[in-house]
Amino acid sequence: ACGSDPAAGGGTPKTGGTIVYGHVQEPPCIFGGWIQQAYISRQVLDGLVTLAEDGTVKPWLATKWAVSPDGTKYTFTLKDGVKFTDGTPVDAEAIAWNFDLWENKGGNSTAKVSIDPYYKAAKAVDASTVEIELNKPFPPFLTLITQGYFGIQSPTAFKSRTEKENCEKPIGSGGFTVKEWKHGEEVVLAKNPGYTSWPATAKHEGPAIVDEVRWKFVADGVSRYASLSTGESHVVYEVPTVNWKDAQSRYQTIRYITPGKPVSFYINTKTGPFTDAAVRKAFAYGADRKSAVEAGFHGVIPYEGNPAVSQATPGYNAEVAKAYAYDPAKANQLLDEAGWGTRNADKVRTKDGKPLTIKLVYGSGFIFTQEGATVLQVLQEQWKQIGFDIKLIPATQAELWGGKYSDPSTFDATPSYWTSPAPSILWIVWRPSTAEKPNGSNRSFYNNETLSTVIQQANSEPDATKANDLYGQAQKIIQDDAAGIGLYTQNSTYAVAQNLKNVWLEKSQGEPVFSDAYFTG
Amino acid sequence: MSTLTVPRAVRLPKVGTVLSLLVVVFVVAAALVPGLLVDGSPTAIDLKSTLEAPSWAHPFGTDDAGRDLFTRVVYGARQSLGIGLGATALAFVIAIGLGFTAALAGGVVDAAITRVLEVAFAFPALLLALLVIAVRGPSLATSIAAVGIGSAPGYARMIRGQVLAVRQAGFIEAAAALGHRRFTVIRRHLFPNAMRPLVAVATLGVGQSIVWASALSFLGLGVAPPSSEWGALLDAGRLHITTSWWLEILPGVVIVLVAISVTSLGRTLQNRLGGAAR
Amino acid sequence: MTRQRVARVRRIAVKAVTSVVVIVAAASVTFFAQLAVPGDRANTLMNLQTGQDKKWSAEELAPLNERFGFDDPVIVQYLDYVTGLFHGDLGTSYTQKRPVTEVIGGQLLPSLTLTGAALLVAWVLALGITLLTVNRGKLLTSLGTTWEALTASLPHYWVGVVLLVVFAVQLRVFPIIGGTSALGTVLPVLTLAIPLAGFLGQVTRDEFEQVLQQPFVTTARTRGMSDLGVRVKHVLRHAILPAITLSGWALGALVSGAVIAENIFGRPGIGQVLVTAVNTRDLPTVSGIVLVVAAIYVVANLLVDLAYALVDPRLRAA
Amino acid sequence: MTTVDDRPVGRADQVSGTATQLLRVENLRVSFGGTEVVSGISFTARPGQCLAIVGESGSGKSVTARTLVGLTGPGARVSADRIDLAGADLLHTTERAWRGLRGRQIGFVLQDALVSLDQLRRVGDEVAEPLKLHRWGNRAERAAKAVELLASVGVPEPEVRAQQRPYELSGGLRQRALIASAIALDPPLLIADEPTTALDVTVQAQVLDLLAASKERGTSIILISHDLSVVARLADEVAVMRDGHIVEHGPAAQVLHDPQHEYTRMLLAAIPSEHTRGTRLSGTSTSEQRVRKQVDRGRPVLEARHLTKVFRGPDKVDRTVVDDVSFELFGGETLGIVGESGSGKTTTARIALAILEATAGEVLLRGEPWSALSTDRRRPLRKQVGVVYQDPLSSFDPRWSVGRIVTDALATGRRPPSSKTEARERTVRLLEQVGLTGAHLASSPLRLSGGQRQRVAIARALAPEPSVIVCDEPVSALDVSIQAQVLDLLTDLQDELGVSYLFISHDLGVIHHVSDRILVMKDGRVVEHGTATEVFERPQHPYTRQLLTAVPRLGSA
Ligand SMILES: Nc1ncnc2c1ncn2[C@@H]1O[C@H](COP(=O)(O)OP(=O)(O)OP(=O)(O)O)[C@@H](O)[C@H]1O
Ligand SMILES: Nc1ncnc2c1ncn2[C@@H]1O[C@H](COP(=O)(O)OP(=O)(O)OP(=O)(O)O)[C@@H](O)[C@H]1O
Ligand SMILES: [Mg+2]
Ligand SMILES: [Mg+2]
Repeated sequence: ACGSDPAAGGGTPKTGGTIVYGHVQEPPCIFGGWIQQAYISRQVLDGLVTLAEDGTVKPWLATKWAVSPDGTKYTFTLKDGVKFTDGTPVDAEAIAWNFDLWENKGGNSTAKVSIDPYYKAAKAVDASTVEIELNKPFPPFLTLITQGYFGIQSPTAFKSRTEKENCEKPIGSGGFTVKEWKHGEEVVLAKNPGYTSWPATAKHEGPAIVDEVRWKFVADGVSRYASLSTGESHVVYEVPTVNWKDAQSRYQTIRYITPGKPVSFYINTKTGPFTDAAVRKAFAYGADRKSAVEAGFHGVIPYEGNPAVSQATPGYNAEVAKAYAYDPAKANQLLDEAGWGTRNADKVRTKDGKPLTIKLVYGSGFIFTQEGATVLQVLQEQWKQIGFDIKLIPATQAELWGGKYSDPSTFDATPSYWTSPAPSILWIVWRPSTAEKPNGSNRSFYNNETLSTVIQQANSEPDATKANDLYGQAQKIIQDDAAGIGLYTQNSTYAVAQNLKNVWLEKSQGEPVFSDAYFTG
Repeated sequence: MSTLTVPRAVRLPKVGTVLSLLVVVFVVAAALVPGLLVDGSPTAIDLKSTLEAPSWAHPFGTDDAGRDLFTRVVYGARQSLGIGLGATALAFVIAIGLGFTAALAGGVVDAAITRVLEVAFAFPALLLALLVIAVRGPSLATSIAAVGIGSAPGYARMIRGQVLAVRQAGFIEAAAALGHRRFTVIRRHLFPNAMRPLVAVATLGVGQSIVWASALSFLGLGVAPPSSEWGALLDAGRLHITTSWWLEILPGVVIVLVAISVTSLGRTLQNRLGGAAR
Repeated sequence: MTRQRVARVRRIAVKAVTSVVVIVAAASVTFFAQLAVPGDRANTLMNLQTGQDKKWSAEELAPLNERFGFDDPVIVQYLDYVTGLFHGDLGTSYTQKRPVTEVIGGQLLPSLTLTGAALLVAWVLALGITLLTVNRGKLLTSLGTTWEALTASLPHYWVGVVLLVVFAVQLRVFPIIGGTSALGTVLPVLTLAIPLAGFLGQVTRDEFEQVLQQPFVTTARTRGMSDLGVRVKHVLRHAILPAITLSGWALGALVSGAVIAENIFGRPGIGQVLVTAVNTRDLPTVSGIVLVVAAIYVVANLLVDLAYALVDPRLRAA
Repeated sequence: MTTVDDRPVGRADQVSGTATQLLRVENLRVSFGGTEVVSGISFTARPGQCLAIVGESGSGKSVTARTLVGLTGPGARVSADRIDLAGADLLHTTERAWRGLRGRQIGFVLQDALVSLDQLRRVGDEVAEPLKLHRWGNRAERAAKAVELLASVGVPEPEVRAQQRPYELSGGLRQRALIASAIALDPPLLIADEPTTALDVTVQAQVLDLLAASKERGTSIILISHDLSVVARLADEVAVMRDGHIVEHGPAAQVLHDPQHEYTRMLLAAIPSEHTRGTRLSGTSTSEQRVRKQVDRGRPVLEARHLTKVFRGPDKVDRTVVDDVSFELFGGETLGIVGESGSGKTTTARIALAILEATAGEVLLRGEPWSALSTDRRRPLRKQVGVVYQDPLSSFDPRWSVGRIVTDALATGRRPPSSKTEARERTVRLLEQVGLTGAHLASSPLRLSGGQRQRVAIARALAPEPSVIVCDEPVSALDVSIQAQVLDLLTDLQDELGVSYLFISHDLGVIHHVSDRILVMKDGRVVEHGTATEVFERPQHPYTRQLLTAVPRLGSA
């Protein structure tokens, strides 16, 4: 609110120039199923459709589309004359091939899980018409394919080139092409002069105004933010929250609250003390999560009480978010009632001689920044007051991703998030995990038939209001049972130099868009 | 009668030794009985007084959870010092085993151990630490193990050389000529004399280990929070350096101060023992 | 004479062979150490590809296991790896889909520049300060020893952060995101060089002080040589010997320090790649880097031997 | 002994008042941190003459010498009534002016010859350094001059040597190179501090000849030595120093043959030689005859048969260091082994001790196998063979006290003490036997003087009550007077206990003084073998004769 809106435009536009953008993490490949890859592949690859600010789906490579009455068939009509940067046409065959790649050839596992049980097949009807068939009605489908993971690549290039070339320089029809990747330093993106396929949400028509974007990787927050003040960069990502106020007064700032699952705790309902819902609830009541979040993030990142979806997600249930406001008395009472009335010498509650120890595993450094870690430490101290002994277990990327903490016996609570523009993320996360169809994403090990039915109904409900209502119910079930505990919203923050205008964020996942941006004189 | 005076050789100022001793005594006290030096808990949060600059109430200021940094530094001494001592001890246990075996066994065993040490040397210590942490996960024990194993090859090499040197000493031959058993000679003469100069080296090692362990914490691979191990404090303070300098600068100064003090004591010790040895 | 030459050639041959053994052994140890890391490589890769931290089903992981042969017996994987090594093939990065040689190749030069320059600067600083302050009156001497004690105890990362804030952010003398530019290399180099200079300085000073007491130094003075002449012409050469020996070791330590400097200054280099590769369990890359670092270490030590022999001809005979 | 007086006895002023004085030193005092180490000495040096300053270790000789070139050392306080060099005042000389004098006006040969050349530089460069510093000639001329200088001091193959580095040269060559460097600019004054101490007798003789030649050419030499016999060959004038004072000063012949001061007389008497055989060296009354115990010519206590030792060098070349050495040592006898450095003496001793295994040959102990036994079978016999080394300090564990060292040896002996008190009593008795007291029990050998240390070593060797003691250069590191005490102690103990000595030394005087029979070794072989009288009076082997002529003597007594 304080800073000016960088998307607002203004000033005297200049053509040309190079935007230096300071990003944090370097992905292994330009495209893929990691959000870091969505950020950069958005610059190079176009999607079929895009999401407008108001949450409606707007044309991009597809000019229009129709849904069959039973809701299982989507027919897209493609924009004419669009070419990939290798000169081949962006036709229906290409689109169908891309869907096949993601869903059946392991081309993008995140794209796959987003629409997995619903997707059936894609086929080209004619050169400019592609038809996508679903197994069941799934209204969120359109919204989901606005994600960066669904960037369309040239099949010709993909098939004819080496894996390395595809990894480093994917060929799309986007506003930029990958000119060079200096590993460990930056990716140089060059303007695609023949760009014709800007989305309906674009701020101008035509190819990118600047010549180049230097997408730099600057892991250190201090350096990244300071580089703006020295003019070494024009846009930086993830402004350290301590600097946010300063940024607002000196630069144009953008804060984006990511839709999908916020940063919330999965609570292990299968083993350990949290099998008792009362203990889970006491846990939720027992800490002033809101104040902790405000302190840790210096008031920049909003607290999110809803563990299931964040406030930026369609179908968000704001009522649910209000549950479990800080109430230590209530927490103590619940624990007393649950049989954890005694305390040992360290003031930790015990039951049958066993202390109330909670193993809280968190991804240190890559999911949880230093700021997030402070929040956890504040919470730990508060939980201590009501008799929880919280063991904070920082896990390295290698441990966490290698599956060291996937077994229920290894942790009691673990916080994480999952970006998604649609509430159907609930199905991904909370789908029951069964022996024949395990769900590794359900880290609460929470199998609730009612919840499962409600989400499935919601996913296939054609009426948006009714669907949201059902999603709202699902959130309430999760919250009521304290199968998850909310913490804060996943945010993307940007600071943009005053002389750079029209930098805007993709609504779906918050990627910066540079093809409309221009420098002012 | 006229005189001419040549300036005397300058020795390390004694004042430095005394100051170093003071710092070390303070830190050891902090590690053993932190409650004596500060009252209050290192994890006590106070969300109403976050990020306060140093003052009388908070000599080192407060962090973003309103915790008193000085209290945290004092309580962090136990872990930091623990890592320093633990890692050095571990390194020495490994090194003594390898070094003595190599030097006394000689021949193939010596060659094999020397090769192994060479391989270990070719390993960047940080990588070793990364691997250990990848296997064990970050924790106090892992930090000790990582730093300890990382510095062991250096000591092992030193001990091997030392044993070989002492083995040449006249008193070893003299003891053998008196008719003592080989094992008796090793136990009574070789071992203590070979280890003597290493006391100082070990002291230096403690200082280096503290710095090393804090580097691990700085990479987010150190001791689990809310421990206020000094490296962890630095890691936490890093983002604040332009806005709340004390969070980064003061723990850094403490680490440097302790490292210098321990090192300077080590060197003093080295001069003493070195002078006495020959 | 010829006999000595034969012995010498033999010694060099033995050294070369053992060096290769050391290098391959280092890579092998890394290989097995990584296999010992708990958790599943395919799972890691899958999570890396999706940014999730979940447990994937066997079915989902099958293609990756198939592709990289994670299911093969360990020994088969190892033999594949070693066979590759002898063909100059370090394998393909699991994550970057590029040959490891290329992954490392691109990052090696910046790292070598950084460590090499740091070593050089450290030497210049250490020698300069030693020459100027050893036994030069109370004030200068204690200034010198204090500087050395101080810098030798400085943690790399802290030096880096402080240098960055002071010289790049506040004074703006150097760029913050320097990349591999010459100007941008200054601060990372200083970050590594300053603590090392303190360390080398201490060693050199000790030796310098001792050599200054040597009879041959007095002899030089009795011939009418000036103090500076004695320092430069006689003492220095002796005094740098321990520092030369330490330089081989220091290079290893510098590689570790480089990880930190690269991290702070956002500089490309194998340090960064290494940390990422260990975290993502990109086994071929980690082993490859160890191989390269071990090779550098071996070469560096040969250079150290050479330098030592150059300065101290006593060793040439041996 | 008389208390030290500031005025030396003797008639220094009588010495050749005719020659002009080059250097004049009056009332020189030097102190370090309040301790005076040179206390008001005066002397002069004349062209073509040699002034020798003699005295025991620590008497201030080197400090005096260094002061003459303005390099007394850090922390020194120097004062004098006058120090003049050819009329120029050295007392108020600036550092810059000193640099002009050093090397050009005063040549200086440092005490520690073996380490006085920069090991890392070529010998030629070292020799030419004064030339360069005083801007003599150009590079090529200096190189040529360096070779010429090396040749002039008798270095063979000077061109080759100039290209080598000091560590490639033997001690004698190094000493000569050092002298060449000191005389490069032909300075009128040459100061040589112990120029022969570390050298073998033959080499020592050559170096002295060299200095004599220099003196002939008109150079004024100040020769510093602790060895009166060395000085005798060269000095025109001798000053005897003690505790920073010159106690006697006069013409060489007079000081050496008609010493006035008691201290000088004591020094002279302490020099072991053919004449001192069977007499005590130390003590007030000289030439006191000893009662000799009879040697038991029965079965040899120790017998070496055809010992050979081959070492394989790092270059994989075999070197025979001991070559077919045989000897017999009888009860109560002293067998001396003499030879130059590297001739294999120590190696022979170590084989005899069965610490080193011989390549061939055998050592028998009382006619029984000794060297051929397994380590375990030999261990119980070890108490019969003791050892005393040249450097006692390094043969003591630096952490151990004197008491512990001796007690430990007692425990390994024939009659291990049964109780702590007994151990203590016997230790004290042993210490008293070697001239120490119970007060030394707790002291560290580090704080003892050289002579005291060697006494502890002897006590340790005696503790197990051995029948043989191998003495490897037991007195080489000691001053003459201390050496005299230790030699007396050894012979006394032999008289008392009947112990046999295998006595190794490079010093012919010492060997002659102590030995009943003598082996002369050269390059690992025994070249001469006989009783002391035979070897010294009727040497058969040319090498022995060469050794004997090289020995410096005081001249006819
Ligand atoms: N730099 C110094 N600082 C302090 N004391 C010194 C120094 N140099 C010499 N001394 C002391 O001065 C005294 C005389 O020493 P000096 O070296 O002159 O003896 P010396 O007669 O040459 O003996 P030596 O025969 O052993 O060479 C000794 O007690 C010695 O410890
Ligand atoms: N352990 C060894 N390995 C190889 N060579 C050796 C060894 N010990 C002695 N030597 C060599 O054997 C030769 C004789 O040495 P030894 O010590 O017996 O001589 P020495 O007569 O005692 O001489 P010095 O008077 O200098 O003590 C020397 O050339 C020496 O270098
Ligand atoms: Mg002397
Ligand atoms: Mg010897």
